[in-house]
Amino acid sequence: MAPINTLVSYSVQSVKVLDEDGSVDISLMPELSPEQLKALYEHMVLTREFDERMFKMQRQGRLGTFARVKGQEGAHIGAAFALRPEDWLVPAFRETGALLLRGLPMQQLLQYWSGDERGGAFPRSLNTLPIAVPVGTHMIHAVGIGWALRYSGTEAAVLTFFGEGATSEGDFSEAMNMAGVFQAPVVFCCQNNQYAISLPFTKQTASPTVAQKALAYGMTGIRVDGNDVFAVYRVTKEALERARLGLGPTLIEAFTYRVTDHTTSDDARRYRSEEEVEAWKRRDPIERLAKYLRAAGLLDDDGVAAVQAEAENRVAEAVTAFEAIPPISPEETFKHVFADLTPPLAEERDALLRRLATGASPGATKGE
Amino acid sequence: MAPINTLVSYSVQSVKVLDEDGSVDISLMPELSPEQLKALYEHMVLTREFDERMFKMQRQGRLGTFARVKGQEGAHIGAAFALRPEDWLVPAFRETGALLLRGLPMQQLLQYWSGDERGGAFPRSLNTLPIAVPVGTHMIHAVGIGWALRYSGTEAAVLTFFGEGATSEGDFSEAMNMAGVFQAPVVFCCQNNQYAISLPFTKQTASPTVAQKALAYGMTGIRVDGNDVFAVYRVTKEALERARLGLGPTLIEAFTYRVTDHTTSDDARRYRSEEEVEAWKRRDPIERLAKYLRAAGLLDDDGVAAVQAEAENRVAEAVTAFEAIPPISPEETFKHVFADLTPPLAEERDALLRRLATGASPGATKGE
Amino acid sequence: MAKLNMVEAIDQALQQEMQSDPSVIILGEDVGRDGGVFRVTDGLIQRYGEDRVIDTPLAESGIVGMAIGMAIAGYRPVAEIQFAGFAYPAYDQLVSHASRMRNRSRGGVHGAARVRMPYGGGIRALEHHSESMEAVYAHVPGLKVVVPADPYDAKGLLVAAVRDPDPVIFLEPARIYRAIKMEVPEEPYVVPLGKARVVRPGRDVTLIAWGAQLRVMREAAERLAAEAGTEAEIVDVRTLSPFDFETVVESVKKTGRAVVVHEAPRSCGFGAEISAQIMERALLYLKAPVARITGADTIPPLAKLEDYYQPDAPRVVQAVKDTMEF
Amino acid sequence: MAKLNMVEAIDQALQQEMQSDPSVIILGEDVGRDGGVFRVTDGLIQRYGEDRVIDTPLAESGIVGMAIGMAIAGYRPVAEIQFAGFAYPAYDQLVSHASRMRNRSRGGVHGAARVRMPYGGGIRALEHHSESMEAVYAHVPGLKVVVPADPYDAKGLLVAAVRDPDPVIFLEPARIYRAIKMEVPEEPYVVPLGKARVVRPGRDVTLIAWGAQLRVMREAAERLAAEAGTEAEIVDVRTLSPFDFETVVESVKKTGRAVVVHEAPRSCGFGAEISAQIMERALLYLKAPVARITGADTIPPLAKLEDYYQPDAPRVVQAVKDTMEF
Ligand SMILES: Cc1ncc(C[n+]2csc(CCOP(=O)(O)OP(=O)(O)O)c2C)c(N)n1
Ligand SMILES: Cc1ncc(C[n+]2csc(CCOP(=O)(O)OP(=O)(O)O)c2C)c(N)n1
Ligand SMILES: [Mg+2]
Ligand SMILES: [Mg+2]
Repeated sequence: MAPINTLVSYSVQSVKVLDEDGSVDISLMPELSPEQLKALYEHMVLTREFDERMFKMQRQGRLGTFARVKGQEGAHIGAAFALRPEDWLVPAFRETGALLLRGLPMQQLLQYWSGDERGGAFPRSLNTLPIAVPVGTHMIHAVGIGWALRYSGTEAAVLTFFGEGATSEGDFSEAMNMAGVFQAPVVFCCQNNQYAISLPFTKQTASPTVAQKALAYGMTGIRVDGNDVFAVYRVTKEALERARLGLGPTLIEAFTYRVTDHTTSDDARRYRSEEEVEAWKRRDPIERLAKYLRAAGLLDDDGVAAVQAEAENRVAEAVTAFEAIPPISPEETFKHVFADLTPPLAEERDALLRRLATGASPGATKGE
Repeated sequence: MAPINTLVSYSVQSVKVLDEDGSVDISLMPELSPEQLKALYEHMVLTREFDERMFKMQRQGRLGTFARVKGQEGAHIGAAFALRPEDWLVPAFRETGALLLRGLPMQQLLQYWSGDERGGAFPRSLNTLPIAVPVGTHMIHAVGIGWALRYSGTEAAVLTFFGEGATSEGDFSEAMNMAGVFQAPVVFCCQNNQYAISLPFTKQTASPTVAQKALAYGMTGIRVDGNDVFAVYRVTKEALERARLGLGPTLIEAFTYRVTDHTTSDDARRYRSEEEVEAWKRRDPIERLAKYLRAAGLLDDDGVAAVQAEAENRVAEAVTAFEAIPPISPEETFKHVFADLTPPLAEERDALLRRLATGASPGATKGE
Repeated sequence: MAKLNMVEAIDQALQQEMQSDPSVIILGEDVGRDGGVFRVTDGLIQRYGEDRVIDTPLAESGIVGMAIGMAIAGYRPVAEIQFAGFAYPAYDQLVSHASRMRNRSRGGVHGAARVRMPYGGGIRALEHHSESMEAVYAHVPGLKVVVPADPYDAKGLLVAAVRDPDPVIFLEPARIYRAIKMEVPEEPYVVPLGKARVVRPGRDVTLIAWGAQLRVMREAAERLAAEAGTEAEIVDVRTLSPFDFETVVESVKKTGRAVVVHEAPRSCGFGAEISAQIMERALLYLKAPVARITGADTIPPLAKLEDYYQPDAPRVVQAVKDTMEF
Repeated sequence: MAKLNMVEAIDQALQQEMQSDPSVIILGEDVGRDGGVFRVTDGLIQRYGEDRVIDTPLAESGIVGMAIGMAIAGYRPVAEIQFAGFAYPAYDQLVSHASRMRNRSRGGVHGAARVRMPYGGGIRALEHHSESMEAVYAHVPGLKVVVPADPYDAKGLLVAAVRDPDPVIFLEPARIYRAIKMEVPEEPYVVPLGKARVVRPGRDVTLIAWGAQLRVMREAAERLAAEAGTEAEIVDVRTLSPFDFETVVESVKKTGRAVVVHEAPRSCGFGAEISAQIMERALLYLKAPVARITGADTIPPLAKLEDYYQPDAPRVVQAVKDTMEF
C-alpha cells in the first residue's frame, strides 16, 4: 500500500539562445543561413517601420484603432519564420510581422485597419485566417484545421497566436484540451507581453508561467525569451516539426513586453511606470539581433541604413498603393453574409440602393 | 547565462488511507470519533437506499430522469462530511448524499426529481445552492460566493462538486483561474467517475489526471481514491481549513466509478463492458468502510441490519411525505421569474388563469 | 417506401451524406459509441469510424469552434449539441465566428458549421432540456435556421443543410422525434432551405408554425373545421432564416387572418417578426390582428407544469375563434 | 446643477451607490486602475479600493458567473463587459443562471448580476465593437433590459438597476457616451425600470426608439415639423424588458401611426415585438402599418460603411412621410 503516491512530475523549462549583448549559446543556436539571418533582420525592421507609419497614419485619422507590435517582433516573427507555406497561420490581432511574413500585402493591412472590410480578403493561398478580434476565441479554429490536416494526412501544422490575457478565456482551455485529445498538429504561441490592456500578468492568473498551463492538457509547454528571436524560432520550429510528424501539440510562451500602448485608443501611463517601459525598451529584440549580426560580420552601419531605407521605401509604396484603392461601395455589406444573396437580404440591399439612387447620402446625426 | 532553465517543478500526489480489505494507514487516518464513523456509515447506507428507491420510483413513472450516485458515496459524502454549517455547498447533480448530509429533506429531493419546481426551494439556512444541470457552469458561482466570504471576513469556505467531464468546459477553467487570482476559499471537488455519459476519461482529456489541471492556475491539486471515504474526508478537511484561513483554493480529484447508468435515460451497456463494471463494484466504498468498522468493533451483522432497516424506514417516510404534497399550481411558473410580477407577466398569468377558469385544461396533442 | 420516424430519417440523411461525400464529418458529445443520447447518429461510427464520427470532450464552444476550423479547411462538419439548452456556451462561436467568417474574409474562407440540436419542450425533461430559443439564432445575420416538422422534411432539409455552403442551425423538435412515422424515400433528396410550405389549404385563417407545433396546428384545424366550419390554412415555416415571407404573406392575403404559434417565450420570439412582416406587407388585407399563441415569458417549467406552458389545440382554436369574431 | 455627459453621469451613479451601499461591488476588465476603457469607472478604485472595484482576468463568462455568486451571497455586483460584442461568452451564464437562479430556488437565492456594457455602432470601431443585440437579452425570461438615451436617464436608470433585486442588462450607447451634456442632479435619484416616456408630444405619428436613436428621432421630428408640418410624438422605450406597452400603445392610439427605429438587425429585432404588440393592442387605430427603420440583416459593417447601416434622420423622415401617405 502506497498511501501518498507521486503520480506524475513535471517541470517547466525556459530557453534563451541570444543574449542581450548579442552573443549566442552555440549549442542551442538554430541552423540559419546568412541569407535567412538577414531576412529575419530585414523583416523585423520592416515590421517596425510599418508599425510606426501606421501609428502616424492613425494619429492623422487615416486609420482606425489598431494594435501596435513594437517590441514584440522577436516573438511573433521568430515563430512565424518557422512556418512552411503549406502550414496554416491563425492569428489574433497583434502579429503584423507574422502576417507580412506570410506574404500579406501591406496595403491590404492598411485597408483593413482603415475600416474597409475588403482588407480582410487575405489571399487563400497564404493559408492564413483573417484577424480575430474577440480575444481567445480563434485558437479552437486552429484545432479544427489541425484536425483536418491530420485526418487528410497532410504533413503540415498550424501556428496560432494569442496573448497571455487570452489564456483566461474558457475557449483557450477548450482549444488546448481538444488539441491534446485529438493530437492536433497545432502550435499554440502565446505572446506574453505581460499586459492585457491594463491588467498585469500577475493578476491575470495565479500561475507563475503560461507555459505550465499545458500540463492541464497533457501537453508540452515551454517558455522562451520572446525578445530572443533565435530561441523563439528554434522552439517553434521544433514544435512545428513534432506537430507535422503527428507527435501532438505544443504550448510556447514567448515572454516579451508591449512597449507601446495597448492600442491607439489606450493610454498606458494610467497603469504602469515609464521606468518599467524604458527597462524593457533596452531589451529590444531588433537591437539584439543587430548586435549578433554585426559580430558575425553580416551587418554594419551601412547595412543598417540600407535595410532601414529599404523598409521605408516599401512602406511608402504600400501607403501609395493603399491610397489608390477606390472607396468601398455600400453593396459590399450584403455580398458575403451568405454564399448567395437570400431574398430578404436582396430586398434590404435594393432598398438601400434605391435610397442612394434618389441622391440620399447617409447623414450622421447633427452635432456629432 | 542559463540557456535551458528549469523554471518550476511540480508533482501530483495521490492519497489513500483505507485499503480495500478495510485496513487503514494509521499515519494518515483522519481524526474521527466512533460517533462520526458510525454517522458516516449510516449516511452512506441511507444514500444508497434512497438512490435505489428513487430508481424504482423512476421506473414506475413517479419520478423523471435523474442521476444515480451508487458507488460514488465515498467521494461526495466523504467530502461533504468535512463541511461546517457556515460553509457553502455548490453542487452539480450527482451528489445526493452530500445534499442529504446538508440537511435537505429527502421528500424535497423527490419532489424536485418528480418535475415539481418547488423541490428547488432548498432552505436558505443550508447554505446550499440548488442543483445545477448545465455541466461545468456552476463552479464559478462558488468562486463568487468564496470571494464574498473572504471579503466579508467570514471564516468559511465553499465546496463545489463536478464530474471529470465538466473539466473540459471553458467555465471550469475560468472558475479555477479566478479562484486562483482572488485566492477564493473554494475547494473544487471533482468526482472523476471515469465517464461523462459514454465518453471515458481517457478521451475527455489528454491529461493523465484531473488533479494536475490545478497547475494551470497556480493552485494545489491532489488525487484521492474516491472510494476511500477516509482519504476523501481527510484531504477535503485540510483543503477547507486552508481555504478558511485564507490560504487559497484547492482542486481535489476523487477517483471513483459510476457503477450505474449515467442517468435513468442511459444504457451504459452500449459503451462499456460488464466486466469493467463488476470489477469496480468490488471496490465498493460502503463495503470497504463496513470492513473497517467491523474490524474496529464498531459494527457487526446486527448493526448492518439495523442501519439498513433504519435507512429503509427513513426513505419510506420520505416517500409518504412526498406523496402527500399537494400538486403544484400553474401560477407557480410566474411567481419567481422576477422578485415582483411585472405588468407583462401579470397579463400572461391572468390570461392563463382565465383560460383555466373556463374549464380549459391543457391538452397534450392527440396521439402522444 | 419505408416508414421512418424523425430520428431514423435524420440518421439516414446523415448516413447517406457521409456515404456520398467524404468531407462530411460528425462531431459532438456521445455521437459515436453511444449513437447520440437520442440515437440520432446510431450506427454511424460503426460504418465510418472514429475519425469521421467524433466523440468530443464535453465542451460546446469547442465543438462548434472545431467545426468552424474544419469548415475552413474544406470539410462539412455536422456538429451535434446534446440539447438546445446547452448550446449557449457555443453562442459566441456562432455569432462571432461561424456567422462572420465568410464576411470577414470576403468569401475567402467560411465557417459553415452545421449545428444540429434537439430542442423544445413536451418531453418531461429536466431543467434546460426544453428550450425553444430559435429567435436568438434567427436574429443573427449570417446564420440559417431550420426546423423540420416531420420525418420527410427532416431528411430533406438536413440533406440541404449539409450541402449548403453556409452555417445552419438545425433544430430538431425532440417532442416529435418518435411521435410521427411516415413514408420517407430511401434515396437522398433535398427540401430547399428558405421555402415555407402550405401543408393544409384553407380559406378562413392562416395558421403559421414550425416544428412540433405543426401537429398542434393540424389538430386545431380539424377541430375548427368540425366545430365551426372554419377552414384553416396551415403554413409550415420550415426555415426561420432566411424567412420565406412570400408564402406566408400570400396565404394571409387570401385568408385575411393569421395566428402564429410557437412555444418559445412570447416577447421577441420569431412570432413577433412574422406578425410585423404581415402588417408591413398585408395590412390592408387583414380582417383582424395577427394573433400570437406562444410560451409565456417565464422560465420553461419542469415536467408537472409543462402542459400549461406549451401551446395546445384548444388555445389555438380559441385564438382562431377570437380572430374570426374580431 | 452640473452638466454631465453620459460617462460622467454613470460614473457618478456608481460612485454614489457604492457610497451609500457597501454591498455594491464593481467588477470587470480594466474597470479599476484604468477606470474602464471608456473611463466610465474612473476614480472609483481610488475611492473604494481594489476589493470593491475589481480588475478581473479576461473572462466574460467568469465575470458574470462570479457576479452571480456574489449576488447569491448578498452583494450587489455591477459587472462591466468591455463591449457588448464580447458579451456572448457570458450568454450562457446569463440565460442559464442569472435569469433562473431565483426561479430555480423558488426565491431562496437570486442571480441579480447587473451587467453594464457599451453597445451600438457609430463609433468607427473595429469588428465586434458595434453590436446591438438587445433582442437576444429581451427574449430571455428573467432578465431586465435597460437602455438609457441621455445622461439624466443614464444616472437614474442605473441607480434603479443597482437597487433592483433582479438581473439587469444595462446597455450604454457608446455613440452618445460623450455626445450629449445635460444637467444632472447631484443627489441620487431613481428613474424607474419598466416605464417608457414621451420625450416629445405630437399628434401625427409616434416615433419609437431607445438609446442612441433618440437623437436621430429628435432630428427627424424637427425636420418633419419644419418640412411637412408633421408633428411626431417620440417615445423613448428605456426598458425593453419589462416592456411598457401602455405608454407606447396609448401614443399610437392617439396618432394612429408609428415608426419604430433601431440599429440592430431587422429580423427578430425588438422592433418586431413592438410592431406586433401595437397590432395586437391597437389595430383599429392604425391608419398605416407600423414601419420599422433598422439596421440590415448583415454583419455590422466596419467604419467606412457604418453610416449606410445606421438609421439616420433622412431615413426616418422618409418612413414617416410614407406612413403619412399610406
Ligand atoms: C472576448 C473579448 N473580450 C474583451 C476584448 C477587449 N480586449 C481587446 S484586447 C484585450 C486584451 C488582450 O490581452 P492579451 O490577450 O494579453 O493580448 P495583448 O493585447 O496583450 O496582445 C481586451 C480585453 C476582446 N477583444 N475580446
Ligand atoms: C453544458 C452541458 N452540456 C451537456 C450536458 C448533457 N450532459 C449531462 S451530464 C453529462 C456528462 C457529465 O459528465 P461528468 O462531468 O463527468 O459528470 P458525471 O455525469 O459523470 O457525474 C452531459 C454531457 C449538460 N447537462 N450540460
Ligand atoms: Mg498581453
Ligand atoms: Mg464523470
